Amino acid sequence: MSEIENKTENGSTESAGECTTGDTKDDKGLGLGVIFFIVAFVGCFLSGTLLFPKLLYSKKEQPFNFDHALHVGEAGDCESCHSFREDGSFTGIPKLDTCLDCHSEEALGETDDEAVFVEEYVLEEKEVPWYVYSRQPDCVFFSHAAHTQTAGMDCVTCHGHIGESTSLKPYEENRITGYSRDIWGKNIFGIKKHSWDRMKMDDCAECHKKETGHKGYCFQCHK
Amino acid sequence: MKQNNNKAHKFGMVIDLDKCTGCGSCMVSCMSENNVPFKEDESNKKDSITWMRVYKLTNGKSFPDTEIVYMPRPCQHCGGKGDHGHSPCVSVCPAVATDYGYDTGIVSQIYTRCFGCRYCMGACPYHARYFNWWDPKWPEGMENYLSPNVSPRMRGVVEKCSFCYHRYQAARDTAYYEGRDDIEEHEYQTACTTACPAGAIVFGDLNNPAHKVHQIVKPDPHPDPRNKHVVGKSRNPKVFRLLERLGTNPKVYYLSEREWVRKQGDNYLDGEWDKIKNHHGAASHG
Amino acid sequence: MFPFSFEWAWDIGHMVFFGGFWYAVSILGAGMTFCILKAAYDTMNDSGDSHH
Amino acid sequence: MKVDRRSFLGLGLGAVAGVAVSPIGMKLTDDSSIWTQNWPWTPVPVDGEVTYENSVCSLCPGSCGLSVRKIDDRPVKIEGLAEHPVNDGGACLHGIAGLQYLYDPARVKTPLKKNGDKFEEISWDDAIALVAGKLADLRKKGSPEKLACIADKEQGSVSGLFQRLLKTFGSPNFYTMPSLESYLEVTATALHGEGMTIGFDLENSDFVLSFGSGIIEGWGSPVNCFKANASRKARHAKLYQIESRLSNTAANADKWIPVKPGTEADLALGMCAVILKNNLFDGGATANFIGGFNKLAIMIQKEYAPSKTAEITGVKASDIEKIATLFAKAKMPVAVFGKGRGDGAQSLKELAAVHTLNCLVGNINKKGGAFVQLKSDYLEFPDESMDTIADAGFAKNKTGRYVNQLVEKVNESSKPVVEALFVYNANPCYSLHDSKSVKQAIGKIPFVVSFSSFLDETAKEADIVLPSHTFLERLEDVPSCAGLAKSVVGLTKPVIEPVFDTKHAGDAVILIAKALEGSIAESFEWETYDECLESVAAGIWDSLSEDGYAIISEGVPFGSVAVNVSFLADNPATVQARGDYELTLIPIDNMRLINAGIAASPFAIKTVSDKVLKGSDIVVEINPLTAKGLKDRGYATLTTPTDTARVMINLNEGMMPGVIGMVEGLGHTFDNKYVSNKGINVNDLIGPVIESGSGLDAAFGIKVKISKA
Amino acid sequence: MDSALIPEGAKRCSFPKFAIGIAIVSAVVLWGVFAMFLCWFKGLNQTNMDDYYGFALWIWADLAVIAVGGGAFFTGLLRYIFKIDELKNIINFAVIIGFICYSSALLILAIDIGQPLRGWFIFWHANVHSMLTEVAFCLSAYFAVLTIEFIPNILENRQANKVPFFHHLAHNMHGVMAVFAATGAFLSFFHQGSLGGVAGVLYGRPFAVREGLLIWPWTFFLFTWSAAAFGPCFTLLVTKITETVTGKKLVKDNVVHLLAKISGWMIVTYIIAKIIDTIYWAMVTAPSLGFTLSHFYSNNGFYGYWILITEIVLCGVVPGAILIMKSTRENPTLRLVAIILGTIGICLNRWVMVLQIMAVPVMSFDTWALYFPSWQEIATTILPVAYGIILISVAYRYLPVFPQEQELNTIEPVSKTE
Repeated sequence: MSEIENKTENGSTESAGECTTGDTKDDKGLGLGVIFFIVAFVGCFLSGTLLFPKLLYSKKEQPFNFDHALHVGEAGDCESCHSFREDGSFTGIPKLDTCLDCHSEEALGETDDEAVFVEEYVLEEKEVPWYVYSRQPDCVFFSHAAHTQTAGMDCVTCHGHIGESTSLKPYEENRITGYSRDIWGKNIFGIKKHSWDRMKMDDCAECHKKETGHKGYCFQCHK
Repeated sequence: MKQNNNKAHKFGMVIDLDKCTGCGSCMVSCMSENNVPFKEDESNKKDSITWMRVYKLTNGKSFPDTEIVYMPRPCQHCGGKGDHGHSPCVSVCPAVATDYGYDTGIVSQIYTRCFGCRYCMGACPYHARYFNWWDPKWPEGMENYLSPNVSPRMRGVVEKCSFCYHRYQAARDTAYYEGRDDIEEHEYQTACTTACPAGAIVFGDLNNPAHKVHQIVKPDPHPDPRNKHVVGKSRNPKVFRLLERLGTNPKVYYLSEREWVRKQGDNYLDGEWDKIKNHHGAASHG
Repeated sequence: MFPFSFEWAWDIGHMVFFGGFWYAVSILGAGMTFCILKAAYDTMNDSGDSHH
Repeated sequence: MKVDRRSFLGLGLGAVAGVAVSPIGMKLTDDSSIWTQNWPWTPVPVDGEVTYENSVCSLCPGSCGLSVRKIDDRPVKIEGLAEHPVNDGGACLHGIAGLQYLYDPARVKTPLKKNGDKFEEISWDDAIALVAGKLADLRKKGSPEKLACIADKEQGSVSGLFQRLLKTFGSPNFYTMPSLESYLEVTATALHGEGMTIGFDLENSDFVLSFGSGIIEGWGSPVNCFKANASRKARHAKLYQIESRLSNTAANADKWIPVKPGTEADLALGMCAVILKNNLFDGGATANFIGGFNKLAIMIQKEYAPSKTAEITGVKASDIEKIATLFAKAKMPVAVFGKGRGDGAQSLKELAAVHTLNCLVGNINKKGGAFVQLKSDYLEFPDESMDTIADAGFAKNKTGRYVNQLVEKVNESSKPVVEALFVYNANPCYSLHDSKSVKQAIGKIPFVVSFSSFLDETAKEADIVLPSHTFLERLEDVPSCAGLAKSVVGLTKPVIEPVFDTKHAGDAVILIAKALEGSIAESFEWETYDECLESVAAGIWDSLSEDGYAIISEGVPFGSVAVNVSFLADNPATVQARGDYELTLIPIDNMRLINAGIAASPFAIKTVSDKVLKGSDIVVEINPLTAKGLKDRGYATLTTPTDTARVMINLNEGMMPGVIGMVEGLGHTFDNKYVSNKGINVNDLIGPVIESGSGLDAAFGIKVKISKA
Repeated sequence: MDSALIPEGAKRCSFPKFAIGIAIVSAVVLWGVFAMFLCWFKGLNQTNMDDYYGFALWIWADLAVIAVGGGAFFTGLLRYIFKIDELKNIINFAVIIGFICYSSALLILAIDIGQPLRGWFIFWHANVHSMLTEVAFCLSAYFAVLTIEFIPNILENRQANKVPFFHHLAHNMHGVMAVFAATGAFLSFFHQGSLGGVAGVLYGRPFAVREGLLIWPWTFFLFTWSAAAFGPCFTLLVTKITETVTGKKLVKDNVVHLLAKISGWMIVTYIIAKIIDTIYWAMVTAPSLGFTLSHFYSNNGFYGYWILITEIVLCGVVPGAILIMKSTRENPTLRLVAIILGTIGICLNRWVMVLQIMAVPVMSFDTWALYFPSWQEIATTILPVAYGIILISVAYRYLPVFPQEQELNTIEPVSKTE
């Protein structure tokens, strides 16, 4: 394109043509072009890979830290807090009431986090506004009963080793979609190593295909 | 899983048109169960979303011999030609946003997959599919009654009756939790069925002889000898399906004592009805 | 669209359809790649007057 | 090293290639589509624990049991309650759409006081003080009887509290809106004596002869009637429908007998004539007739011979004889009255004539027949304490017998006959005939207090609006006495904390009474309405609170009753439609609309056919023969002696020639774009016609002229 | 001003005159673009479509432009595969017309779908059993072919061609054009057909459904055949219009006659097939579903037998007959009448196969649905026409589109500009 401009500027098209051909043979020029190409390529690729996710996701701190490992130790297992209701539906993140089964207005431990919990939530009778890492969008229906009760899967398969963590990582929210970063997975290319690295539809389908021989019909997972 | 096997359910419905009063309970129950929006003017019925629509049929005679009957029309959950699961709408969807559940016989869909080409609407002769021409909007505060069991649909996608699939899911959740294999007939009933004050709608598994719907319909498992595409024709002479001759194989059956009503269920050439009207599934197989 | 996408199945429909599609796309791709590379080669080796 | 264009080209190409290979494109494409799947303006319902709460619907007198599904504290769905004695599972569309009333932003959110043309918000304390102050002034002036109250019904504890307030205040002027219950009582009173009422055993009857009753269009307790009707086939029972239009009930019936509008009474008497002439009546039953059975028999045979009746009614003489014979010979026949929903205008002549059929064939208090018994009163209010002002005021005569006469008196008199008016659960400015003159009357009353959840047509005319809870936010006894064979009281329960700053009307009355002090306050000793209900309904409270309902009476009542035929024996004149025009306009009842005070919900309006409502145009039904030059879906102007209206035409073969049908329940003027300003209110077009002798507004329709618009 | 870009030896109108013309048409484009953005931001409630008329004006426009754009693939097929060399004199223009038609179709599709940002789902989540999927894939692939076919012509621009790389690229692309053309013909065959299949597979719609061969209903083949038959008509028509507007003869008569003759024989064979198909459908298919022919052509205010007769006889048999007979074909007036009728005929056929299908009631108690497009629909449908005019004007002005132009318009030497 630039050549055209060049030629038009020069007025004499013939000479411009020669000039261009001359340039082509200028190895230095070409070399510089290649260097610029490589620099730009690497720069853009890296910013797309490293900077872009930083811009795409906003980081949000949980209301206060929660020590899963400690609670699992005290309560025994995941189901103690993340329980099923009688109708087979899953409670998900426990409500304040569930916490109050053990906790009271008197702190059980000595952490600052528990002090925050007691002061701001227990005494105020307010639910803790947790950010949920594994929150699926509204269009998804997921039956925990089918997976853990009937199929006998464990929590780790999808949720990873969160039960062994002592602190909560910041919640990263996709600025465009509002999804938690854990749905797409930490890896911006969408590459996963473990079954819990990603929670996209393809991940559900992969396991379904393997376990049931079929990926399932729309309504099986959508509502 | 490709073909209907014996273990698979085939959920269907039979609607007694002699009992139906046209009261509209089914429509409202459906709308409130499934988060169907409403707008200021809904009198243009061609852009008004009612998964369940009640048609008013007349016998076309003049006063005082006129008769009317109401025909509720949910999605027919067609099994498609030969009941192979290629429903008119499913086979045309370019993005697999709707598919046929071989385990339930329900035509299911993903609203968030749909990109709004509306081909399925063109394919459906029952007008059972509806497009969201507008953003769904609720007056301030009214979004508080929305049910979490069904996701509200966004503008630009097609939606339709799901046979209240979320109720099936909920029933199954309970069964899973209680360690049961399967659900009972009463555990899964659609919102229109339970709402009908006249008890005109019966819902259940057409494959299960213990279910009421099977007992009323007595579906013929063999293809109709007159039309190989038609499977599951009722052996009850008072029961018919809408546009059965097209081979769509709906899972919604209608029941009426009145001949003129049954005749309006399909299209017939002159004189054809008289030959065909008493021909039912049972006749061809003894 | 790809063997790793959700809807892909190794059935006759997919193989015929996408076989045809990818075949056409690869012909177009190969053709264009050839043309571009050849043009670049020709440009490099152009004496500068063969076409003028 | 020279940085030239080529370098820039390299830079550009490199950037493009770098971005292309990076995940940006793939991720943004995916995310942008996901964004469309989660548009922030599309609501996401919050999930939680599912619970069910039982309650009772009080939108209509049907009183169906409801099951309300909740997600945590949020009601999300209403369904019929299985095994409830009234509806056993099913529910009508209005009840199911109840949550749309609950959350409607068009509700009155706080007490309002009219200032000029506008309402301003005031606090509950101020509102109560204001009302009490005005009432105290009235008492001081010595005219407590000038306080009137219009409520929807007489039964129930809230209505009881209003009546108690009026009585202890010193006013006899308590009125109810016309309803099926009120007509049942009027009929029972005329034929069987004071304090009686009538029920129909539709569930068991094998021959239902309905004189225009919309059995499946909202008559009585709708869902109960639907069920009774649906079981007809299995019971081999017949339904014959006498009506000038092919209503849904007529369409569903075994036979539809078109009759000239307003001649149902004559037809009933014609059938009586056949029964008398052919000795088909029950001799034992006629022994209970008092007030001149012979006189009646002679009059009927003379005036209502089949040929003569045929001429009046348009029904063939042979048909009259055939149907009368079928009716008399049926095992368990019942003749049902109350045209449409039964709450529209009715003449006592018609009610009595139809019921006389029941009395003649001796199906009173028999299975499948008509049940005549004393009104059930399950509430026991303690004795009032009355001061002298109250005694004097309460002893005075009521201003009018029925609400329409009250309206008439107010309009006629130059002096204020009513100084203060309470309106509860009623919308006379919409529901009574000639709504313009009703509005005028209400406007003449200096102080009007409305206890309404919505700013309806009457509330708009009020000086003070004391917003009440919807039925989903309150505790209340709901008696079902709409012509059922059994009498059931249900308990409406609050399924949610009040959404707005509203109060239970019962609480509001108690607060007003307490503010009035003295003997009035003494008569309202309860702190809250809930406490009041528990004490006055103590007799059935256990059952109410445990089961959600209490069955007051069930099964066939015992004993025979006297039948006083003196009213009919005088052969009262049949009410004629007002006006001189050729055609007759009649109101149509449509199950999907509500013709009581409240408007139908947005969902219910949505289900209404485009042959009833198109855009903001109301569609009238007319037989093609009558329509002459008018085109289907074309426009026309209706002119009645009362008003004119622009309407759309629906040519309908199910309409009797000469009759035009217009649906009831449209034309509301609330501030709610989903349900208001759609069509017109048929009551604007019809003027009242008072039946001499009974004092009832019996305008079954009005004469009308139609021309192309 | 822009003379350096104008092909050497060609005479073009003055730049201001050209600019004014373009500006006028651009105003129309802007109107269409405004309507397009309305549809994108406010949604399809901007149209008069409804649940009965889910497919309407736009889908018709899509089918119509693709049908008339069929001239590109068919001429390409004849030129590159069947080696009919004369057609090289019109192939460039046929390609440009095809390019305009297909880009317009894609644009309209992007407006027509309810969720444009999810449009790529049709590729990513493809359902290979849907005719629409086949349409989408072949359409976009064939659009790529058209772009490839168009590129050399662009590179032949006087200035572009001076860039050695572009010059060589154009040269090389010409060299392998037969391969591209063959691929294009393959793709075109399938997508033209699958557009026909879109209607033919609708077994819930007795007006549309056709029996067929394997998975392909007869409409599949009829659509391909009709696009090949009538596409050249449209190419000739646009050529004629261009000649009229420019006041110059651009393509030699022998080329026009040849293409007209081919088109004529294609039309005749197509129309015979169409008549057989119609009779079989009317006598066998529809009655087997309980429908008589009159059901589809009565009881409504628009769709009468006239539309059937117009499509098949007036706009099918008549142009076919005119074009196969030498005397009438070589009569300029009659030929013009024939190509106009042919173009109308193919558009009418697509109209019937989209809108009438939606209009016909299927349930016995249903009613005819009639519809009139909103201004937004009309504006966005006119948009591609205006865009086409601009593209043709620009291409004609700056590219050597018509190889015979100079020969046919020997002109005095152009004075050197600037």
